Amino acid sequence: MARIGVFVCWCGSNIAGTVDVEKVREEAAKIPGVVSALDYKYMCSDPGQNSLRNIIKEKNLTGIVLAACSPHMHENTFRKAAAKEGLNPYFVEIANIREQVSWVHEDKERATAKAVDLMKMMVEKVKRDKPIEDVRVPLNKKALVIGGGIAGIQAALDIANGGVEVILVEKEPSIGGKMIQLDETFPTLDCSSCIMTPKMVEANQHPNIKLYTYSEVEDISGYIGNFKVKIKKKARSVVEKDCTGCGECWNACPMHKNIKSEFNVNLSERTAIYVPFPQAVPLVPVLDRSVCLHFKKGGKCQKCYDACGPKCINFDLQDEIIEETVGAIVASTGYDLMDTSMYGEYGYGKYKDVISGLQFERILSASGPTEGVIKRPSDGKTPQTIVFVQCVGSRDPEKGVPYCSKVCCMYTAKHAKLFAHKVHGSQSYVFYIDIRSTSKGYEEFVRSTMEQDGAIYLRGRVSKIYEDEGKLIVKGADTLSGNQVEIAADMVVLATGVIPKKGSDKLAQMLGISYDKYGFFTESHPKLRPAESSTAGIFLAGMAQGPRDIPESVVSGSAAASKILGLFSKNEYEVEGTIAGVNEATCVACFYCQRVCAYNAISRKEIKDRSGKLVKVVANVNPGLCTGCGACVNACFSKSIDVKGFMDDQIYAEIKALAI
Amino acid sequence: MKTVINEQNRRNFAAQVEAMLHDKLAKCYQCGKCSAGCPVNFEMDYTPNQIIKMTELGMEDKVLNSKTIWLCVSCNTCSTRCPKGFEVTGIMDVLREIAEKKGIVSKVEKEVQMFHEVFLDNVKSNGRIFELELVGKYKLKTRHLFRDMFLAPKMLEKGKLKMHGEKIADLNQIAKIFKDFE
Amino acid sequence: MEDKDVKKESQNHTDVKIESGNSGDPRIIAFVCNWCTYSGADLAGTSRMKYSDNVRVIKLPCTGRIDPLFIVEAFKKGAKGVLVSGCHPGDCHYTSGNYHSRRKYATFRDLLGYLGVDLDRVEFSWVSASEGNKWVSIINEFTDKIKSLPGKSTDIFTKK
Amino acid sequence: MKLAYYPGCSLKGTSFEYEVSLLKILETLNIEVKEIPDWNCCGASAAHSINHNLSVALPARNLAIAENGGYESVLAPCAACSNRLKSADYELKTDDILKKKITDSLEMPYKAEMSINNMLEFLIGVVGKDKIKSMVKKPLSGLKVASYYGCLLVRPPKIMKFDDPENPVTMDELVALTGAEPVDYSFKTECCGAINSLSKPDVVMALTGNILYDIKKHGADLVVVACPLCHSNLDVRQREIERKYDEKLGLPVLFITELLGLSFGITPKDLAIDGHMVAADRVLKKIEGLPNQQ
Repeated sequence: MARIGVFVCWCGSNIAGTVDVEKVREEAAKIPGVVSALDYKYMCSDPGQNSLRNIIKEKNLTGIVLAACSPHMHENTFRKAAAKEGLNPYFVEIANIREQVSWVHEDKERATAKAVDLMKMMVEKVKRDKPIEDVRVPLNKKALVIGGGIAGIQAALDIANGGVEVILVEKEPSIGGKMIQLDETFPTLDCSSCIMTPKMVEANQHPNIKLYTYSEVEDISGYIGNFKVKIKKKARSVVEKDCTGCGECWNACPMHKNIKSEFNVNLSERTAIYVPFPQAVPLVPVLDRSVCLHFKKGGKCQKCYDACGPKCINFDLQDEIIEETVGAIVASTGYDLMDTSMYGEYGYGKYKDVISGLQFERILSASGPTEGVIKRPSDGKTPQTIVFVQCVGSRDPEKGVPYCSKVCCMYTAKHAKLFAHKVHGSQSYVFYIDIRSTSKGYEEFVRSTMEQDGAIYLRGRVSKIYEDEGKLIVKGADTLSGNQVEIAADMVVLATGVIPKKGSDKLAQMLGISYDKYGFFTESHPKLRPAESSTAGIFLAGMAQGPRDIPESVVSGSAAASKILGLFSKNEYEVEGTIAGVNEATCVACFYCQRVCAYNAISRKEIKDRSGKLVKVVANVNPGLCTGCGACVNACFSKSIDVKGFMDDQIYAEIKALAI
Repeated sequence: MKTVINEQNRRNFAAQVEAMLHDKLAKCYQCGKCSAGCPVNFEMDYTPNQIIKMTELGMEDKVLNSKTIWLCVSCNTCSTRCPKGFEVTGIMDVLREIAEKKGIVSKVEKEVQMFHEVFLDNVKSNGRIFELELVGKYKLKTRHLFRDMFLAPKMLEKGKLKMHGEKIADLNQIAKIFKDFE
Repeated sequence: MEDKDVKKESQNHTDVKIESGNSGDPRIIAFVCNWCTYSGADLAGTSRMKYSDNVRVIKLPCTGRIDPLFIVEAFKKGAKGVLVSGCHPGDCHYTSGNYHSRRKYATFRDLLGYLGVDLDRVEFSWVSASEGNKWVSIINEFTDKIKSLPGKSTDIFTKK
Repeated sequence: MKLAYYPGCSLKGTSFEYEVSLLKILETLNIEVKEIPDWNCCGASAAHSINHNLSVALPARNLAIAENGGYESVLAPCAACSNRLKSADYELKTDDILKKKITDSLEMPYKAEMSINNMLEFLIGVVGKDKIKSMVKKPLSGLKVASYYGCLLVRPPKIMKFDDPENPVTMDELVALTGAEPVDYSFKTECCGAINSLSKPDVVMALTGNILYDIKKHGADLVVVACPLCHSNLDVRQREIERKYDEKLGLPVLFITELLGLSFGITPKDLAIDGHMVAADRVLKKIEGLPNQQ
């Protein structure tokens, strides 16, 4: 038999001024099951809480209702007070008679009637409360970082420096991501590889970081604290521990023509066994089996093997699957650049001297295909006039994407600046729609490109680029002067838009995190939880979330790391107990609940008898993933799933309490 | 170059154009790609993107009396390349139609306007185009009697200009179409 | 000035004579989500905005939790109007719960109609945690609307 | 499949060569097309320029006659006509109110289920490359040919749904079938000025000049087109352009049907090539064994 106590708070005159609190108390006392009713000036004060605790003890209450302020104010206060007397804290219900009664109504009689109604509803609800225990999930204090660009490296280093083990997985043969491909970086013009290489080396040598390059995450299951991860380590054909990175193998490789270097964005060639760039980390080559003569011609060629001193080349190595258990994950898979050959009017792919911004980075880079001397791809001549075209693919819902890629305004200004520095007497023209230069030092940087370095900015888009007598004729508009403009250029650089890394949608599905229509991972809350994904224990960093520049990527890497260190500062992860639960006796295993669950929190559970024979299959709620939203409850045809704290019978009882 | 915006007129004009265009003027973000690629932009008094903005601002007189709307050859380069999928070519059609309905005779590009009118008259009376009659009427109307005249003898010789036009049988139906839709 | 207007308006609501069997003082039940609309209603309170006192709020974690049968039950127990309110599309605390309820609601409307419920008595809206004023106007407008409808309780299930 | 043929006014007048050569090659290919009975002018650019509804209603009459006559496919060799027929068909499919008005006025139903083809679509899609290739008797080897597409065949892409609007290749593929060498150049889809030929001759000459000189620069012997308007501007105005820019062009402009006809072994005379303003004899001499030079 329920023994309910009702406590009506005056909140000074805040409630008592508009609601007849004594009348509420009197009405409460009449309800069957209510063994104690009391009104008090300030229930949240120490004396108020003490009297509450005393009555719980004296009357041996099984549940309490506070007719007081919003549960968002003091629900926790009263739950804690109740817990101190050994009452399950979820046996506390609040009737909100301040924010939703006394402060919004004026007629005392009618306000009192409403307050009585709300109190009655809560009494009926609390009578049906079931004890709820918060769920504690043990934490495996090890983190997985997916993607070894600047954001992932930063996250890995910060976590590792916090004393936690990290596994860093990178798809490419070397870590470094896009940043290591860049030349100098805006707005300070510090050389990218000079600031990036030490970080890469540090990540490689850190005792708390285990690095898997040329590897991909194949499968992930589990939940916060306990993710099971399968990593596929692709066969390098080189025994890493023995390799010295001396370079004899790639120097000996006969395949040095017609294989385009990915790192130099097709502007140079590489061998079949290769390191993507000289500062690669780890400095261990990869044998590209799709082009290697040994694999294509039945094992005849083994020049690299012959040249290798430590004999660490092994053609028989196979892909390896590595299994790890981690407590938290950072998804920092980065971005790709759009393929702009769909712009037939710009002739990318048709004209050799129409190149992408990233290709221009490689041309500018001292370690690039032209060793930092600006030469155009067609004939190796130094261009005197370059036209830069911004927003190619970005801000173009028809052919590209509607969003702004954020970094192009700045890197184009940098390109124009570096071009002016490297080729004296040269001229650059920049076609732009709007200049977006909003971080520290950015606007000054763009202005100085115009004012000091003489770049001419034209406000408008380019409509067509074609070749005429060795020049690229760029037909654009300057909407400020209202003119159509034609410029004869030696080279054209397209600022190509940013898109999510290919396959990031598949990874998101594997991780059970949400992503937007473009494929960028979405934050748990865009303002207040920017580092968290929609799934507990999985954090986000870098361009995988959307266009951002290097400082922002570094900040986001650190943010994800600090979230993980915070999580790991405890031994267990506590989940509020108001989550879904399945009645296994009535569940018919239709799994409609699974379909509506946005959190992948529902799995199949097999019930077996003692002999191990399968008795039935039922839905099972994973407490690490469930958030208690209740969508599954409505999806269930057999009424076998319910959310604790908001059970069907409680809600019906609330409605019934209002019966007229 | 000052324009005082009258909110009511602005709204009326923009709404009329949008309704005929089945597109929203606000879609245009003035990147200028239409103007950059327009083959006849060099002859225009306002660039296509300016026409769009001026329409949005309700600058009806300027737009309807512009050379631009008559110089547009409907080549669709602008609409094809527009990153926003805005009906740039379409808005020129709409503005011409409004000008025509309002009886505005283009001061600067009346030849183009007259050509369209003579062309449709020709269709109306024959059901098909009789080129010699079309050219003749157009030339009488514009008084450009001798322009292109040196082409005619050779065209006649080659058989390109027929001396007799064909009329279609069911001219009543053509008349009905013009009655219903003109 | 504004306060006075509000006062006048709220008096208008309460001055209506209650006749027997009439919905002059109708009970309205609002099913709201905890994160957006409940907080929005709280905000109306902390901002001391005044609105019709006919509404009784039932708090749920998410509109995705709302079983269409709750609405039927509310009518059976004498409610003259039912309001469902949650987060704006795209804002759901639980990612997509409000989409589920919206989709469900679309099909459920037909069922309600079939049962004979006057569909004017069911309203679906979005009120965010920052929209105290929107909560107030929705409640006032909905109450006015319900009051304007023919009052007999049997009219709710028109076909019965 | 019953194939309807919509010649349009130009093919009966200034561009009669197009119709002559077209009917000749269809005869050789053994393909039968039927002229739409009592067809009317599609309204060309004039109608859509000043009266939208008329620009849909005029083509609609032809389409409705064809559809109600049991045809499944319409060949409109004139690029302007095919553009207007396709645009009208698109409007009728998407604007129910206008459709009702028009079908009421015409007193004919229209289901909008026919396929409407320009000349190139017809040749590639309906006739087929293999059949064309099998008819090539006199490969035009040694001849360099620039294909000029202009605006109306490919734009607007959402309605024309034909080839790549920036880099179309269909006509070049047909050129390659004849054994001639397709010439790539930059202005394949630039506008020639089209309808403003009479009203703005200076503008048209500037635009057409750009195209012709670019073609010349890329080493073409002749130009092929699939549009009477393009043909008029490129052929009829060529002498004037040469005079205006004081630079010789001498580029014969042939219809694609004429080029195909030549490769089928049909004489230039039967293809009405002598109807063009810029004489093609000199260029055609390059082709070995071409029968009956004049």
